[in-house]
Amino acid sequence: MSTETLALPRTQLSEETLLEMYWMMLLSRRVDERAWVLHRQGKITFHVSAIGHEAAQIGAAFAINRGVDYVNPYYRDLALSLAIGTTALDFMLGLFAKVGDPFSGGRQMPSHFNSHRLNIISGSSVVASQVPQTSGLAFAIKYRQTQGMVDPKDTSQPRLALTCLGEGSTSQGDWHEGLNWAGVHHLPMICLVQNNVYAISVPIQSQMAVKNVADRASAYGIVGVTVDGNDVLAMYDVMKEAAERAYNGGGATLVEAKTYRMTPHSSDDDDRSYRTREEVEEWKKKDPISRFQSYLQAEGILTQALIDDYEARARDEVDAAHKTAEAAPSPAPEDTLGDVYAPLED
Amino acid sequence: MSTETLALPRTQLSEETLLEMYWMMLLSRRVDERAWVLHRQGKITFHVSAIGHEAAQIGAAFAINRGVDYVNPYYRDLALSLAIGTTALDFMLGLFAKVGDPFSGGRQMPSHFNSHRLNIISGSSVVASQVPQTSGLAFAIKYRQTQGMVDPKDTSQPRLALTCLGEGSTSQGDWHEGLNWAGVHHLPMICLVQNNVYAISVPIQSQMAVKNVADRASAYGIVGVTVDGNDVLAMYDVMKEAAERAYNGGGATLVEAKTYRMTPHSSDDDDRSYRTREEVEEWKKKDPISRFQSYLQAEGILTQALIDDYEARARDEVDAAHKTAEAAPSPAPEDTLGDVYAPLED
Amino acid sequence: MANMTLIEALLMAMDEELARDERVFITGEDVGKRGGVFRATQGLYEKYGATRVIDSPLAELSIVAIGIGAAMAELRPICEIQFADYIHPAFNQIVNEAAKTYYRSDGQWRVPLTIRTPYGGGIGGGLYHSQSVESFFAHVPGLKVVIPSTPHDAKGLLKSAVRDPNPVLFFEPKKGYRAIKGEVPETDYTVPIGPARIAREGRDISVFAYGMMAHYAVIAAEKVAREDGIDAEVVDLRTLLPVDKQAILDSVKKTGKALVVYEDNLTMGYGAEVAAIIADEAFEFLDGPVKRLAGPDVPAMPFSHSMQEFFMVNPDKIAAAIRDLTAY
Amino acid sequence: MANMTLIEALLMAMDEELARDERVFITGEDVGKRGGVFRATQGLYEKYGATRVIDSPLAELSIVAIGIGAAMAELRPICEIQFADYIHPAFNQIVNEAAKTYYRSDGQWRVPLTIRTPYGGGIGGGLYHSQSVESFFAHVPGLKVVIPSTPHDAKGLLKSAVRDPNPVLFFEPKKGYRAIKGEVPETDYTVPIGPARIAREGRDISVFAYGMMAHYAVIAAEKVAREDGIDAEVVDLRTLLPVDKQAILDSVKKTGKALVVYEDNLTMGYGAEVAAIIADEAFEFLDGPVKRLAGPDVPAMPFSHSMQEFFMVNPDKIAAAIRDLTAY
Ligand SMILES: Cc1ncc(C[n+]2csc(CCOP(=O)(O)OP(=O)(O)O)c2C)c(N)n1
Ligand SMILES: Cc1ncc(C[n+]2csc(CCOP(=O)(O)OP(=O)(O)O)c2C)c(N)n1
Ligand SMILES: [Mg+2]
Ligand SMILES: [Mg+2]
Repeated sequence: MSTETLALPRTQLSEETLLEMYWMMLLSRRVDERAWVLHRQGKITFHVSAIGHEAAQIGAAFAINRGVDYVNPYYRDLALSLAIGTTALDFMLGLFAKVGDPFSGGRQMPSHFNSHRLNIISGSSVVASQVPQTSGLAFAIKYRQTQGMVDPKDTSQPRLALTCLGEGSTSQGDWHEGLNWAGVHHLPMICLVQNNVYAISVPIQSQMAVKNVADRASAYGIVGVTVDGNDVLAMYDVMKEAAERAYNGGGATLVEAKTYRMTPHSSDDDDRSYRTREEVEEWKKKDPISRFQSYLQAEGILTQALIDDYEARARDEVDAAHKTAEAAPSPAPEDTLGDVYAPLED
Repeated sequence: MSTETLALPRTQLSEETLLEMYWMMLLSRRVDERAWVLHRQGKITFHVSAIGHEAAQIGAAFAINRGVDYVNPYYRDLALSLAIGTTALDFMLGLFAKVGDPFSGGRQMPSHFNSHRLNIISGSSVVASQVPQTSGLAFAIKYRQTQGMVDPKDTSQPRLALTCLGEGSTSQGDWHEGLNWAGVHHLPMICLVQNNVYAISVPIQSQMAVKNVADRASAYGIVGVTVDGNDVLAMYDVMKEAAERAYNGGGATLVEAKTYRMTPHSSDDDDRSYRTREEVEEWKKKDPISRFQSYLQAEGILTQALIDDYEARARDEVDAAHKTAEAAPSPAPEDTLGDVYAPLED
Repeated sequence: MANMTLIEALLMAMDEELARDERVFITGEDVGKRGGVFRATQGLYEKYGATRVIDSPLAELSIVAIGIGAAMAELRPICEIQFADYIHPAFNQIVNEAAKTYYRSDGQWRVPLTIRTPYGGGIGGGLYHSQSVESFFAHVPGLKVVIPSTPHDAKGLLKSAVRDPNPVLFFEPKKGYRAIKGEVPETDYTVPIGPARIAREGRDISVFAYGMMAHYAVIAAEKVAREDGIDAEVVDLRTLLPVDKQAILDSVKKTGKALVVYEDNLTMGYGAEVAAIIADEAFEFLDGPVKRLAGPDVPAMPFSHSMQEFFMVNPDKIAAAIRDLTAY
Repeated sequence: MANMTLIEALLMAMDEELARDERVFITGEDVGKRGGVFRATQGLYEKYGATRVIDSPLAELSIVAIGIGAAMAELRPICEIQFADYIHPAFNQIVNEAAKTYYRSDGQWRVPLTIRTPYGGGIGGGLYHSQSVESFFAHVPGLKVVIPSTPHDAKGLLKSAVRDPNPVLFFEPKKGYRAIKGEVPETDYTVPIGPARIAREGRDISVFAYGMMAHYAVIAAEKVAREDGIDAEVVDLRTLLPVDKQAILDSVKKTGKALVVYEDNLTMGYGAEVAAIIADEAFEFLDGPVKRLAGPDVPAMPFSHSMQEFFMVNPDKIAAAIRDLTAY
């Protein structure tokens, strides 16, 4: 696994797309950094970070039919969520738990991404519980196609279901049962494990006795791939292949993105008790954004002027989102009582 | 997989032991057959059968330290339970749910084997739930050894934990989580999957997308072995190796015994709706007892006279057990109220 | 109208819903060729095919989770858990997921899911084929919990469950599968989820029950009417969540006496909630203590016939409790 | 005697039990180097080593199941579930396995297991870090359910739990971890599982509570004593299963009025059982309806501060409820 340079993309991506990917990674990073600042300032109470995971998530997002295919994210999927179509403001409204928070109306903790419009599914905080549900979404896709209710080629319809989780969460029974269905029913599904070596403080060797999470795919009769999760182009390639497999009736794929969270687990965590500063520094050298930036600059796609431009745009967006969210009113206390049951149809 | 002849045992077994194995298989079969008769006569309400599984279970039992090592069986483990030291009468008392039933005092359905004295653990009917518990038993063994509370060579102490279940039950999350612990903590454990192709009516291809259950061992970093479960000697060899691995700190083994249940799932089942008579007949030709008998006869270890002798002994034991159990009183209704909480120690 | 058993009515409901709505499918262990271990789905695999009647792997958590995912994608899953005793592995998926999805998504994602499962004792099933599990789920807002006691209601309520945009737990009193018979219209009717049903009108005492116990309570009420001239009202609760408070209070206000009957163990069983509602909101109308008749507080129902009968509530025990409370 | 927080008392109890009995070990997520996400096991890994303080895989079902197996093998596991909200994946292992093992084995196998987990709201945790889950388990004979509200009881009850030959669910009011302080003896004392505690004696009304709500109820009682001259008795239930019926009945018989306070949602919360017991066995002593003050019937506690405060029961709400019922 080369951590210094990026893989050459096997798939041809336009310069425009490459720049869009860069932009999304950058925006995610800047939004995320602002959240840490807001937390230090005591303006928000909690943040869980995607810093370090941007390449894995952006590579994944760009490989699927964004806003149409079902995506069942986890709390670390800020970049993924943005790339699918949610905004910095959406995120900030959730962070401040203010009126207009499109994820949960202030009911859930931050980073519980959700948009019915974009087919992003609202998850719980219970890790891995979304995996067999994603199998259910994929099951529904296949059901509709088999029953002739939709055309399998119709790109306005969801044609795969993607879920993400951390490597630690694969210890859950939910994961096993979900992937087992995916295998038995040959479901159009991608399970993306963002392996950042730790589950809070617990290192992967206390979590599983295999070297690669992807090795576990063979227990379900599905394809497993391990990829450098800090290489956005390698990620894109692997995810694209997995998506094509799903679209073409080839069944599910388990993708393992090897990456690292460059921050503590969340704003509640202090990672100094369980990992060395040297280790963290080592990984910071593999920062997915700098790596992609170097690549794009070397390829002559990205200039310093453009970078400055993107940075300014990001700052503006983050500032505006932060201000709007901070100024927005809190939910009415009585909102507690809403949305317990969906109303009956006629 | 030869289904006609038996593997030559790699391990040297005395004639005496071979005959004891034959006897246990025969006894289990005759007890089992009687249970079916009793059910047809309306004398008992339920029976779940081990017929067809005797080689898998007897091969397993003889490879461990019977009555000392922990065994967490499942409902189909009649032969295993007998080989560890429970009796035909024990089973019959459970079958009739009479006073003296040593498994549960009439509280559980039949075939919920249990003996604290023999380190057979009382299980529930919830399939696979015993698997991670068995990891817990194995964990305790290792804990005691690591802490110096017992000598790892002391054969009066449990040195491994064995659990059995059907192939269908490996779909449960419990199984995944249990084997994951076994792998991570390198536990002295054997998970024996008795793969009889069906989970009630559901065939294995609707259950999992892999050819062999044992293939799944690689997801846990443990050894997986597939063996002809109708070949008692092959079973013994594989289990012996697994046991030695456990005893010597080599970690856990997943053993898959390919077999077939020659009866319906239980006395409540009618298997004609989901499998052909031809298939059943085909497997009857591979009857583990006849195969072993032919082998022992060919080797000159078993004579017709001895067979007749064993049959007579089995008939006597079964008759006596049946009579005693039938004549025994039912538990007092108020026994319902006992054993809710264990009393405090001082 | 046809006279049929409870389980036949359930089968009829599923058959009609499968025919009516292409989005309806069934999954669970042995629901396919085998037609279910109780035969509740008998013939549906042959009629609707393997895409719509699907044998699941042996894994309840995923049976429910597949249902949740498919329901979020706006199919209409009917998930069968083979015995209520085996619903516990799916507890997290039901309680943390199905029940909370609509709420946590601010009303964006709904889970129109039906989970059917046979529950209750008296059939020689021992600890793990006899459990009553309704009280766990009746504590969870976001779920609906339904238990029919007549074939008519079984069909009508199951159809309502399938069409409900929320997760519905549909518990079927398995002892009554073939023991309870009644008239069932062949038409496409529904029975609304929510309202309780007065199974027998009476003036002297209110008996609250559901499932097999509602059936038994009517038998007991007829018995005490005959033998003791007691006129007991039997309220078949039918929907446990959301609870029909009004029906409970109306009945107690009329009779002044309340007996709650359930076959689950006593402590924290569903009758606790019914009793608590009465003790709060009908306090001034009470002519006697609020009584509960339930199973003993032991881990589960034993297998042996002698112990099972000791555990089970039956019409005689109900009749005795009615007499005692009426005499108070 | 030392003045310390609730969580310090818990840590002290575990430290002492680890030192006292070699069979005691701790497992759970992040309990090792990290010392637990709430720091309840801080320093124990360093002191007792990796064999006895074990970071588990991220899988609650197996944390409990490993505990069950090890307990059957006569070790004394203390299993930590990081948040009570995540106990649901282990529901089957607790309810069908741990609770029923002694019974199903005819008393041959026991499960001396302690499951610790922080529960309750008010800490900005939203739907999945605020749940109260005690009522699910208080329905399950074979389990013991314990909830301390003072540092003294926390230490003494946790030590009793570790030594108990049965599975004990030990729920810790996390909002009180650092907020509740008190005197804790440095000696090796235990507080028995079972008996409730009169947290404040009074004559006018009985308030039943546990955990954070018991703490709040005392504050509320002092407030109404000061402001309204109401003399409220506060009973800290401490052990929810088996329930201390006698303590409940004695108190109500004395005061004639009963208010049950819990922070879980109302319907089928633990207060339902307390109310039902009173409505049955103290009926003749009641001078007013049995009242419950609890959270609203919504799927879980929301994150936003405004909604969280709406959901949470607090001393003011309790004081108001005391006043209302006293005035009845
Ligand atoms: C079922 C469950 N148990 C525990 C937690 C608490 N928790 C939140 S995140 C986390 C670690 C997750 O690690 P991993 O799956 O590797 O994902 P990462 O955070 O490293 O991306 C834990 C233990 C939870 N959310 N859900
Ligand atoms: C959790 C759970 N779900 C369902 C059942 C009902 N049930 C009992 S045995 C069985 C099939 C088991 O199949 P398999 O694991 O292959 O074992 P076999 O009976 O074939 O030996 C089922 C579904 C159960 N006992 N436990
Ligand atoms: Mg991780
Ligand atoms: Mg099988």
